[in-house]
Amino acid sequence: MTIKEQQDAIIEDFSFFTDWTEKYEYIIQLGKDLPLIEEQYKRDENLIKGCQSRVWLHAEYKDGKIYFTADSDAVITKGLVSMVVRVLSGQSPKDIAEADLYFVDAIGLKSHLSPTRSNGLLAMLKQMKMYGMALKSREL
Amino acid sequence: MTIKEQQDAIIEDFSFFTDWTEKYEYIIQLGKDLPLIEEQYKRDENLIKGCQSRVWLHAEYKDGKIYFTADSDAVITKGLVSMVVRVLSGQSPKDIAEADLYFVDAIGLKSHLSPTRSNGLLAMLKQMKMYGMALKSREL
Amino acid sequence: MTKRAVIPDPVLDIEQIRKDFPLLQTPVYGKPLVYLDNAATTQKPQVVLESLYNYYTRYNSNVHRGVHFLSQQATEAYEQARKKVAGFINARHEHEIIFTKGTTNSINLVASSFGKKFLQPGDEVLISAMEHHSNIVPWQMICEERGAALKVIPINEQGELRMEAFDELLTGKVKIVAVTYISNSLGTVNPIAEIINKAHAAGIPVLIDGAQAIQHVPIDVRELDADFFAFSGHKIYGPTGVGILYGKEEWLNEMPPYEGGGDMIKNVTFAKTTYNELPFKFEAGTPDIAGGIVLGTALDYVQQIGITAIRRAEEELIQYAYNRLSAISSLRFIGDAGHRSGAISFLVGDIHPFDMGEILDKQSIAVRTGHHCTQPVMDFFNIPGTVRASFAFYNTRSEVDLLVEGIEKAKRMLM
Amino acid sequence: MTKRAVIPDPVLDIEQIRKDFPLLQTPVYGKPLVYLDNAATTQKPQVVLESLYNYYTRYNSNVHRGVHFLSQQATEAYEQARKKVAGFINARHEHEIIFTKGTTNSINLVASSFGKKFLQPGDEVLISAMEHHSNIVPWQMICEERGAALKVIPINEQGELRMEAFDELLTGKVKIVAVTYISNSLGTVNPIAEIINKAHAAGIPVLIDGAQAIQHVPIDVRELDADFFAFSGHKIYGPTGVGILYGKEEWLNEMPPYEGGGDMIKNVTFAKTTYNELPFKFEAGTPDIAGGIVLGTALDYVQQIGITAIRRAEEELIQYAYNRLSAISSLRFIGDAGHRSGAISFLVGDIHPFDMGEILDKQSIAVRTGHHCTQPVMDFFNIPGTVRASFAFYNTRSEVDLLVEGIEKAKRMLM
Ligand SMILES: Cc1ncc(COP(=O)(O)O)c(C=O)c1O
Ligand SMILES: Cc1ncc(COP(=O)(O)O)c(C=O)c1O
Repeated sequence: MTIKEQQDAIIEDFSFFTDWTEKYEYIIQLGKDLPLIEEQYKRDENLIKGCQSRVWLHAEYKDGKIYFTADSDAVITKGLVSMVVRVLSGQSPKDIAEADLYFVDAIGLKSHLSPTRSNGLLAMLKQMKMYGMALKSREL
Repeated sequence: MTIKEQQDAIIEDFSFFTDWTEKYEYIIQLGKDLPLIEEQYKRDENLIKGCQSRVWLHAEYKDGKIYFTADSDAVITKGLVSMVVRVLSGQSPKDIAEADLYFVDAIGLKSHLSPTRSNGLLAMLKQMKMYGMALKSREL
Repeated sequence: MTKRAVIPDPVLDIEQIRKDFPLLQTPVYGKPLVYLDNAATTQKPQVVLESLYNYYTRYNSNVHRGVHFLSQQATEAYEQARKKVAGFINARHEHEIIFTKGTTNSINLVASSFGKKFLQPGDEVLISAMEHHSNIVPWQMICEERGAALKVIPINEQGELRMEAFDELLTGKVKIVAVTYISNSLGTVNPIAEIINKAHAAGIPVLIDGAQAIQHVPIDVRELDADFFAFSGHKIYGPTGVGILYGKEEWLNEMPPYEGGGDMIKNVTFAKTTYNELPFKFEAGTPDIAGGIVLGTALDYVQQIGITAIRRAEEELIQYAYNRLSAISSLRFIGDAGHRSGAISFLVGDIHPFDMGEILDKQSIAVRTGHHCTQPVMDFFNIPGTVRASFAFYNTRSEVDLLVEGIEKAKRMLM
Repeated sequence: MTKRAVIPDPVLDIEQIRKDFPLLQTPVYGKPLVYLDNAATTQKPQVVLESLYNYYTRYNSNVHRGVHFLSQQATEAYEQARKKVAGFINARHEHEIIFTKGTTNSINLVASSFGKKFLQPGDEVLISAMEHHSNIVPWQMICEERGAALKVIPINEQGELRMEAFDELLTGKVKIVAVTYISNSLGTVNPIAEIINKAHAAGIPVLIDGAQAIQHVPIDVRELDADFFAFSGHKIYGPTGVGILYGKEEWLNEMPPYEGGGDMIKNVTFAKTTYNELPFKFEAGTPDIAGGIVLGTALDYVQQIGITAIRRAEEELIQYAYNRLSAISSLRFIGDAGHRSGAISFLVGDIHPFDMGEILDKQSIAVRTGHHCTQPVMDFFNIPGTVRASFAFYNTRSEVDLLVEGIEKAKRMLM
């Protein structure tokens, strides 16, 4: 699936929720579900420190695609992180670098991308795009 | 005349003016009238520097009374200065130290006594009272 | 919880008082707002907004030295506000009241100006482990500049100052002590009278960070004998952008000016500039005229309600909140001082405070989460942050009940 | 008087515009106010007051890091205002916009912070003889602290910078040039593009004091290539207590922080504190949230009217005032530059400016008298002060006529 298709699928999923409780329960579930990153990658150089919650991000480049794993100490952030990973992981550096992540806004969690909230999600996204940019230029 | 009588006389004088122009013309006339201080006393140590206009004050102590002469480079201030001198000069140190100068307010020129306008009049008054205080204590 | 005897005061009619605050009537997510973030900033009563409007529509003008009518009016109102502040904290002189931008600016002024004059290599500045960053970083900066050392009074597990350690730290090397009256993250009320007495016995001046005290307890700087006292207007129902530094005349006269510019000078030539008298020496540039005047209105409002009545209402409310929160299983308090005021910090199970804050927000309950600008406190307790509910006299018991319900719901969702 | 070609702009309907400003409708001494003290501070349009009210009644909350709804709203509005300021002066990056307390605070920030990093004994700071005290005293203070010397570009009898002297003074010792765009006491418009170009050719950064420029002429900091640009909100129809420092990222990143406290840090421990990124590194403590947001509204208002239309209206009005004042016998201008803006300073015969100001005030005409915080200018002309009429686009020709009549009346009374 393309980045756009992944996002539209998420937005579609969220359209079934009738109130905020259901929506958050779903995100929290996503956050609780799986260990998103191997313990060995949860080290300081992969840490993106927000003011409120922390995010770890690990990237691997294989066969022209970037694969992300990530984690957060706050469960709602982790739920969001898992969706971002779902959207961007396995895509090409170019597509990642140019991606427009509209789904966060569309599902009503835009505030997590506020630059001054600094919960780590925005910083993680920036970091992912940096990987995309760096690897894209290496490909040329 | 006592300080109170002098002030009441000034207030009485001003009660005849029907508009601000007449009142100010009178003050300006007072300010223009006489050289209020001998040239030799218009020196730096007698200078009370306000932010807007300057005032010179000279005091002499004779037979238990203080005699003031003063001047200003702004003519309205000078008019006021001449009234203050009229009120306080020739009075006893004690009376000067304890004087309540209500006439400035009563004739509608209170703003000249605003501490932050610093046109020198207030500083001059303080200085006069200081003389009063100092000489009063010397008398005891 | 508090050990202070409760003095009988008129009981406040909170429902009536709430009507004074337009924002408290504003719904959030379609439900009534429960505003429990008062330690961050307070809401403003209608009279404060009217005073602001009044200033700008009737006598807005630059102050000091203006000859014209509006300027005289503005100046008089501004200086009148200074008088009100002096009265509110019982300062000896009006010119001991310096208008600043806020507590942070006030403390920076003292750190820089006092530090440049009095701190030498080898000297020490003594603060505490529960200080707000605003009472840490300015001292770190000036200590580094002057080659002085920063020493820290430690806290115990209840979040109280370890006073026996204070006694030991109070050596002849200490040039100034800077402590908060009330902790913004723990709610602890510090024994500042004792601290000031002991410091003075050693000839050392004390700065009190009053940011979380001025709105909750009566302040008498003369009785306390504080050398410096700092607070922010926006935390006592006044506007943002204005604050106060009280300083004893003796110290302020000794200290060099902080910023240079209009109003703070007597005479400027390129060869030599002489500085103005207090308070103007420390007020460079056009001040926040509206802010100063309107802070005066806010203090009038507080005085009219009565600060002791406010204290009593808040103490009762906090006691109620404390009792109700205690009953929530797996909730633990961060900071559990014998004497507290204003704020209650807590954590629930291993729920991240950020998650708790978000779920409370969705229920229209505004609390703050995170380190509350007191990272060393978080490091001490080894936690990422806390959830903090902070109270004003306009909060009610039913709001506390909503908070408790909100936490229970968050627990169900997050645990 | 101005040599600049007049670009055709939409003509402003001043009578309509005046209705936007409540204070202009307020009588003084029972007569319509003639407000000609705009260089000291400007009056505020209704939209600005509404924006202020709106903030305090709908989303007042502390900014940054807050999880709850109000805090998000306040933060967004505050950062949106920063974006507006960046757009208004065409800054490259939003984070090059630092919210300060005003021009004075902005200049002190640069003097202290730049000075601590870049000034060494023997270095020089170059200012001009027509600077406001706010662009003199901060440099005197830091020069004294760092052992540097303050050099001064002289002015001529017209009140213009002597550019040939500037060329000579611009030696390798100079570490920074700080000049005003427009003189507040003389009305002179300085050739700042030329100054910046020449300084840059020598590798020297330039700070522009824009306090009297921002409200009168279009500002493009990128085109000017200014390194620092400072202005005050209250002089551009915004609230008191807020101002702006624009600084190039390259410089701001190099400079140490100015004040310490909340928001300006990344991480605080007692051992080591790391500072936040731009712009927060320079914004310690709770900012003037309302002030910042409402300054944004003021800039919106100016942009909607159009700064070039404003310039044109003001230039025409000042030309008219200049012509009419010229016709008054024994009136002499203080400062008679070929290119002027905003203010006209004058003296009449040997009438003390303070007397003139008072008699004008009684006629409901607000002008400013005195040294206008530029004592060295007064010393240069050997005068105790001037009478200054300063204009905004809401002033009218009939107000100029009233000024002229008022001066004639004062002459009759005082001469
Ligand atoms: C040229 C100039 N610079 C600086 C200032 C200082 O501005 P503020 O008092 O708003 O800090 C002023 C205002 O009086 C000014 O006219
Ligand atoms: C104890 C304490 N000190 C200082 C401050 C800083 O106040 P401001 O941000 O208003 O400068 C605060 C407010 O957050 C505080 O709670």
